[in-house]
Amino acid sequence: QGAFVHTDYENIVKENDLVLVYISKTNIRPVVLHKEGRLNTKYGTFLHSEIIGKQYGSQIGKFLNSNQVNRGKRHNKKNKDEKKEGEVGEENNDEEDEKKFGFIHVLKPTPELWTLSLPHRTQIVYTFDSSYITERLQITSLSNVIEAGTGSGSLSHQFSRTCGKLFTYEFHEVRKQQAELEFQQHGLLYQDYLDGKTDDKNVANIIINHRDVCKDGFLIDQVENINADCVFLDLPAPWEAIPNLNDPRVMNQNKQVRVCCFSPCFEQVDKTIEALELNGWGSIEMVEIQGRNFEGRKRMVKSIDDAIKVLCDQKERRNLGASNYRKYKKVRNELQEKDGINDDEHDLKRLKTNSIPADQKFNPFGKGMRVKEGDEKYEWSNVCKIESEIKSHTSYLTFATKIFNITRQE
Amino acid sequence: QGAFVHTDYENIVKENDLVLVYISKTNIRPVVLHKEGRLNTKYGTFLHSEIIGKQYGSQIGKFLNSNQVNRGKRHNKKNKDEKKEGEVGEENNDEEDEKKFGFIHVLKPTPELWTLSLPHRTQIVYTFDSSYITERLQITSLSNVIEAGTGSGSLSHQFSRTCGKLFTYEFHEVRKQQAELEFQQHGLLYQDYLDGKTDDKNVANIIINHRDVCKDGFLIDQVENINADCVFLDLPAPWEAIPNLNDPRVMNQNKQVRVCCFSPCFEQVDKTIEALELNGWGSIEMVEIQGRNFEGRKRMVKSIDDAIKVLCDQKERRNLGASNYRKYKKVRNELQEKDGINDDEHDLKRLKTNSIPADQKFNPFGKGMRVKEGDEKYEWSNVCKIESEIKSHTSYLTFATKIFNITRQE
Amino acid sequence: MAIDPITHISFDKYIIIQLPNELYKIYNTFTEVIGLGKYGSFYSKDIVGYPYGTVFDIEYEENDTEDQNKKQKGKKEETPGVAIPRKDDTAQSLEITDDILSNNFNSESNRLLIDQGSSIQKLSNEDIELLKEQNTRADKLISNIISNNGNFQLKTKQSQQKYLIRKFRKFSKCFKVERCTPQNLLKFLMDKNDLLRINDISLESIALQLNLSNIQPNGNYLVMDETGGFLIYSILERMYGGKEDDETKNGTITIITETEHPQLDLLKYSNYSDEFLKKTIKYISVMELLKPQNEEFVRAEFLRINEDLNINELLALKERSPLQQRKVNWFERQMSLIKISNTVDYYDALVLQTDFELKELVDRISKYVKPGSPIVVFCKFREPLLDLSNEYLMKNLNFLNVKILQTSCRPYQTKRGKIHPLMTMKSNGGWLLSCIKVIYQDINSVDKE
Amino acid sequence: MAIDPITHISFDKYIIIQLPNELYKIYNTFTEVIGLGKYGSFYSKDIVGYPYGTVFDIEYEENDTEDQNKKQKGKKEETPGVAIPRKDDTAQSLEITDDILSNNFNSESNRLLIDQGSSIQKLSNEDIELLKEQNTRADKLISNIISNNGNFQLKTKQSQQKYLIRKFRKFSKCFKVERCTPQNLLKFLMDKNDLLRINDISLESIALQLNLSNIQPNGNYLVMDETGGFLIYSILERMYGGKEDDETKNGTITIITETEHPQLDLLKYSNYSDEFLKKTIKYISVMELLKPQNEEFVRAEFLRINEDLNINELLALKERSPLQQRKVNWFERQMSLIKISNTVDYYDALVLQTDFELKELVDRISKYVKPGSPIVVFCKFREPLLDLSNEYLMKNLNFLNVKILQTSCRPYQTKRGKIHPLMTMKSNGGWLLSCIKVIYQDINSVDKE
Repeated sequence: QGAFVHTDYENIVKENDLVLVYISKTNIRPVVLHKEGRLNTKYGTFLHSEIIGKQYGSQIGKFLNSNQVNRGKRHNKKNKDEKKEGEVGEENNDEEDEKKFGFIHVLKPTPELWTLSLPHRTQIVYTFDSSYITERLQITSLSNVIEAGTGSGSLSHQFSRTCGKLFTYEFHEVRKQQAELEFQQHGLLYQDYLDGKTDDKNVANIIINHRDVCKDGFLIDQVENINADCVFLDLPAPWEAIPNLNDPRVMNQNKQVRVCCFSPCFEQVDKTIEALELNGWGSIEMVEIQGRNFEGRKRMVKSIDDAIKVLCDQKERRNLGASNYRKYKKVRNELQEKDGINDDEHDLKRLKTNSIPADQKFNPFGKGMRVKEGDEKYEWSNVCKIESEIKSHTSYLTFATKIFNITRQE
Repeated sequence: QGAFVHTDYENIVKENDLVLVYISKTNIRPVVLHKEGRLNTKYGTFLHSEIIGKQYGSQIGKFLNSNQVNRGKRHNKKNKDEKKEGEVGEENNDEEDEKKFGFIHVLKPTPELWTLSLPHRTQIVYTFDSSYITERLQITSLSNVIEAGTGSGSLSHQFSRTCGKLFTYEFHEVRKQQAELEFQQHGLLYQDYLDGKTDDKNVANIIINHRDVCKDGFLIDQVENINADCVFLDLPAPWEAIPNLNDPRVMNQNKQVRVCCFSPCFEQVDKTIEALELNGWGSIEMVEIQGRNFEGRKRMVKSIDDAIKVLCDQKERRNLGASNYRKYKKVRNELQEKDGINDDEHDLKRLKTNSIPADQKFNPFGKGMRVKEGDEKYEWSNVCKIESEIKSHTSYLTFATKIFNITRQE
Repeated sequence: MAIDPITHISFDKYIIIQLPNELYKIYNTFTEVIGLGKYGSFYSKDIVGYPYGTVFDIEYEENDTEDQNKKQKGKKEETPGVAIPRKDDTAQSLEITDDILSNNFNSESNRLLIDQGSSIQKLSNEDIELLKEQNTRADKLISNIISNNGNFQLKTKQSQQKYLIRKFRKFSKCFKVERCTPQNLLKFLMDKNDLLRINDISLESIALQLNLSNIQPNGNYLVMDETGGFLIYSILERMYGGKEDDETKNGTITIITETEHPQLDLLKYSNYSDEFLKKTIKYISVMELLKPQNEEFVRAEFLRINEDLNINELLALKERSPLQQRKVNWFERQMSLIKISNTVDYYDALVLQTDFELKELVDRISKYVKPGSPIVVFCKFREPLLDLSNEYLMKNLNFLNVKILQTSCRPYQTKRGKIHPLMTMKSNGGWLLSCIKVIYQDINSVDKE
Repeated sequence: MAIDPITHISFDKYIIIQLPNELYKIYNTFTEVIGLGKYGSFYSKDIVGYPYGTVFDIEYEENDTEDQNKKQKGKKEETPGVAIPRKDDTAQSLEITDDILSNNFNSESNRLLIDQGSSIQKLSNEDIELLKEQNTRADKLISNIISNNGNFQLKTKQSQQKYLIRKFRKFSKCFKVERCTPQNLLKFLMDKNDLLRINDISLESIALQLNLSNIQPNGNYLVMDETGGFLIYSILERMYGGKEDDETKNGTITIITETEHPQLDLLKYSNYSDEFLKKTIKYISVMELLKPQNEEFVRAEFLRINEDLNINELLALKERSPLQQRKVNWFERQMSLIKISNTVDYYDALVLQTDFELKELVDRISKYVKPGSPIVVFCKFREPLLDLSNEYLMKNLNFLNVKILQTSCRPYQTKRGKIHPLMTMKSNGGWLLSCIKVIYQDINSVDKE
């Protein structure tokens, strides 16, 4: 089992490491590497042994046979966003004979990449929100954090990286077990530190419990006093859990502590504020985070003069057409008097269409052709494109602070 | 009195026309032109007679004496955003002798420019919201529109331009009178059409009333049946006015009609939805409009190599400095033996600072100098700058539709 | 009372039908029978005469056993049902209402919920189809679904509702008829995932473009439209609102086209008559506008093509043969194009939606705009507008008040008790640049005081 | 119990004080008396030892008639009051509470309101000052204002509240003490209208930059900081949280500076000791990094400057004179700079906030980043990031997953009954670009299957 969070000098992928295999922007896959393992991707099958021993960040490439390329191509049509990644030499797609080069990258897991790799198990707290929550709750390596519920564990990973201890609660038993297993695989469970399986308590700092905190509060067997500085409540009814924070063994009593409630609906916010006020919390502020992803793209530069030229060209050809037609008729008559029509069919057809062939037309914008973005035959400008589906709302974030008991230190 | 809305072929400014004088982006002033009138601006005094007879859209410029320029300059420092407009030859500011050129533009009023020219009398519905409201209520030149309250009249102008008739209500008597006067000056009052003062009922289409529509409903003396298609409620408690729409003489009964309620607070939206549901409105949808203004700016392109050169330059000068210092000492000693120190003071100082004068330093980014944006001595790239104060919220817009009475036409 | 085609469903018009799954689709009342696929079918004539916005339920005659039989042979589409308007419901809402749901709800936690999938639903799909045919209204249908789903009470309120809405959309047979307005057309294109066709423009962006362009019933507008006619239709709607015969309104739209023949497919959904469109809309290609011919040249070309014809004689004729008329038309069109290409300082606004390089374009065509009037450019991307602003407009004293704008509408799930902004949105709706064309005064022509 | 300087107000620290007008200001407890201008003054020692976040009221001794006299001579600042902590209020809120307001409200329409201006307020400003001096707590003060304002009952609820809040801010004498965290420092700069100094970065943007950079207590980060130290402080806070002596945490920050001496003024507010900063933060100028000297050159230069000294002998000395030590320091610093400039593939993230041309910059310094690690660039504008993306990163196979991001926090007025987003906001908070440095595999080195 590889540690999830690691900043050691060595940057080599080892057996049993958990790595994230980057296949494309929307396809990042967590894999634990074994000598005999195989990884199937749309770019073909990669052996784990091809990955082990490489540096993290390495590209691992291979030439695919045409069959595999075809699969890749079909896939590309569905997912246009992915077309630039993972496949080089796309412009040669038509020549099926040549071997194509496909590749993956092997990456160290980070909480943010891990979040991207998750199938959307439950509502995930995304990095735009989670980074703000971390900053706004002023979570540092000294903070003891309470999180309820654990959910997909995505946010737990982010908290765990930054905080002292993380106490996370999940009322859904299956989800709790799933998350616990993951934390263990990622070397993040505090229990493993206690058991001596790992020696870095900065990393192994998660204590997870199966618990309905609304009914049963936050106290747990493992520690007498949680001494939490920060609380994050991602619950359907946070107002039911807020009074349970008043137990003096839950929150640090003699310092300013912070809470954040995460609720999608407005009415939940209203009830949350009510509960916070009733329970003596202050500086209550609700905010929304609006995050947007963009990517750089190319846009064809179309000159109006070229458009005029196209029209002039068409007009000329039309005028030409009228006289050509007479010529065509004459040629046809002559040919029909002979036998051998076939040889000249091409010429005939050309005359018949009353126009020059498409590839000889003045076509400055590649109309009717498949033009690859950035094709050097055309002029392009840089544009910034927003993601096609925008996450316009995740949840409202309600923050508050409290000092349970003001006493003076000397 | 000039008509506010005009699309006639002639484009000449006439006496008694209401014009908008564009002084800067944030200073647009409505003026009715009189032969003897004078207009004072920071660029000096313009005579109305200088404006009358010009084409709309004309720049009217004049050379200012230095005194006026100084005023202008002082003003510019306060309002940096305005610096590019209204004054040419800014780079020559230091030479006080030369006459400076200042100018204004004379524009035809449009509802949008009118909105920008308003001192913020009450909460103004801005163009981002108002354009969406117009589109979403599907207001066309056939629509009869109800607006309550009139407020600054900004939105009334926009509705009036587009709709058939506009029935607008204001419960604050002074505000009503103010708005009525403006509508009259702008040629928009329906009464003036009835009185034969104007013959274009597409333009003169506003009927304004002093009324608390929550208490007293929408019926008015002037017409028997309002026959409204669209309703816009900008009231503190729209839910009190919504039941009053049920009077069959208010809304068009046998077609789909639309309402929009404009409320800043969330709780108002909630009550509004409740009232709409109770009163049989459907397709209820609340939205927010987020509008942003940007302007094109220039950003200096700073090359990392230039920064390295600056540091190398400094280092060299420091190394040079050490030997220079010895030279300096020697020169000083020599000079002290003579009498005439003054003549060479400049040279001395130069040596004393251990460096070459500032203007001879390698200074690729104009450090410590006042660099004008876009100065040709430097390299610049284009950037898009958001307005410095963003209107992040105006109000929530709650839309709904209703058909009061479904009967079949044959 | 005659049918008012602007407010009421009439014959031979494009209409938009909103289905229970909330998708918008376009149909034409010219069609005798309108088929909504799994949502049923009905006769056009049944809906004609009712106001736009009416919701209809499709009901099948109870004694139509033949229909039952046919259905079992998989041919049910052949026998349309009867479209019954919901006359007593002023809200005319296709959404599932809280009344229907509230009786069946409890808000127990979903702790115990183990999703057993569709196996738990005792009512089979076939049963539901049967209920449907037996003239069961949607609300009854849903009650049935609820009481037959053993797992239903175990779900949270939210998942119950999601479940019901899903089922409702699948099985109910009702629809709402809307007028084919630009606003509804946009919804239709959005549902069709076809926003690329209109350059990804959003309702709020086109609304802002129309307002900034100061569109009025009597204005004359110069337009480039790369939205297949959507922009033109939106302008027309503000000017005329669907009414063709109001003599007090006589504005026009002049369209500059990239191709020889304008590509304005979407304009057909506007339901305006060809005659009206011909009168109101003028077309001119970029070539005809910017590389205009002069009259002599046209006369020469006329002579070249029609070697033996004198155009002046043709024009003087009181009666012309169809061929002669065609030739006269050709000549007159050329003349009108020349006239347009010479009309400087004429238009009340320049309204652009184009993917041409903008600096060059605006430089060439802004001369046609009346001084003091707006120029409003839409672009899907911001960068071309920034380029236009910084590299052309701001360097040129003929343009004032250059602004780049973005507007974005954020719709909410508007159900009391669970109000929140929609979780996802498509596209960003684009960007606008606006400025005013002005007349630059030569500094040397001004007296120094 | 000793004072924990991270959680509690201690001596000789920068602190942030929030005033009743909600503005944040920075003070230092080293000062004996802290003067808040019109909001009063107090002794630092009175607040030391209380937890950060505590609200204090300034009270003046009732029998201090001398103070009254002085006040009338306009010298009241000279006699500080006593800062009393609000011990029983867990909320520690400076805002005006609904309890105070609710008794005095009616929601009559404002129809009859004719604003008679300040003449209607029976209590004069002098009266209010007097009440203030007479040890009247803010809530009492406000009740007095209400009952003495004849027009108050005529106002709408909203204008009543606005009025009260205005008065409250003007006359109350209380303040809240906050730790000088990066978050509060940002609020302070915002209130000072000094965001330009930190490149207009918003809390949400710096938060996102920190997360994307995967900051951890033991990481080593390569940073360019044009925010005067704000970025560095934010990174330090995540890594160390103010604690200097945790041996399990030993990450470092290496700063590339534009000038010879780093400009990190804001770092002083972090309250970290110089010793700790020296240990944790390394500085290197762009020249030293990208135009490095080699060891021979440094030795040669050492010889040139100190003609008669042998550095090897100096280094071998067990005890050195201060001058000798300075010379050794200089030499060792040059050696460490050379070392840094040679450390490729080393740093766990490249974190950039700079206004240098980015393509060139990233091209030159990305070699120092460990493969597989993030590069995260902040910029006030989007265009330079787009340029970096399209004209460098996407053309280079050493960078993966190039994204341009924007995040924006929208705060609400969070008063139940009148909740809405704040009406105006300042600045847009900037843009981020993130990507991952990877190792490109030469296509020719791969076997064809």
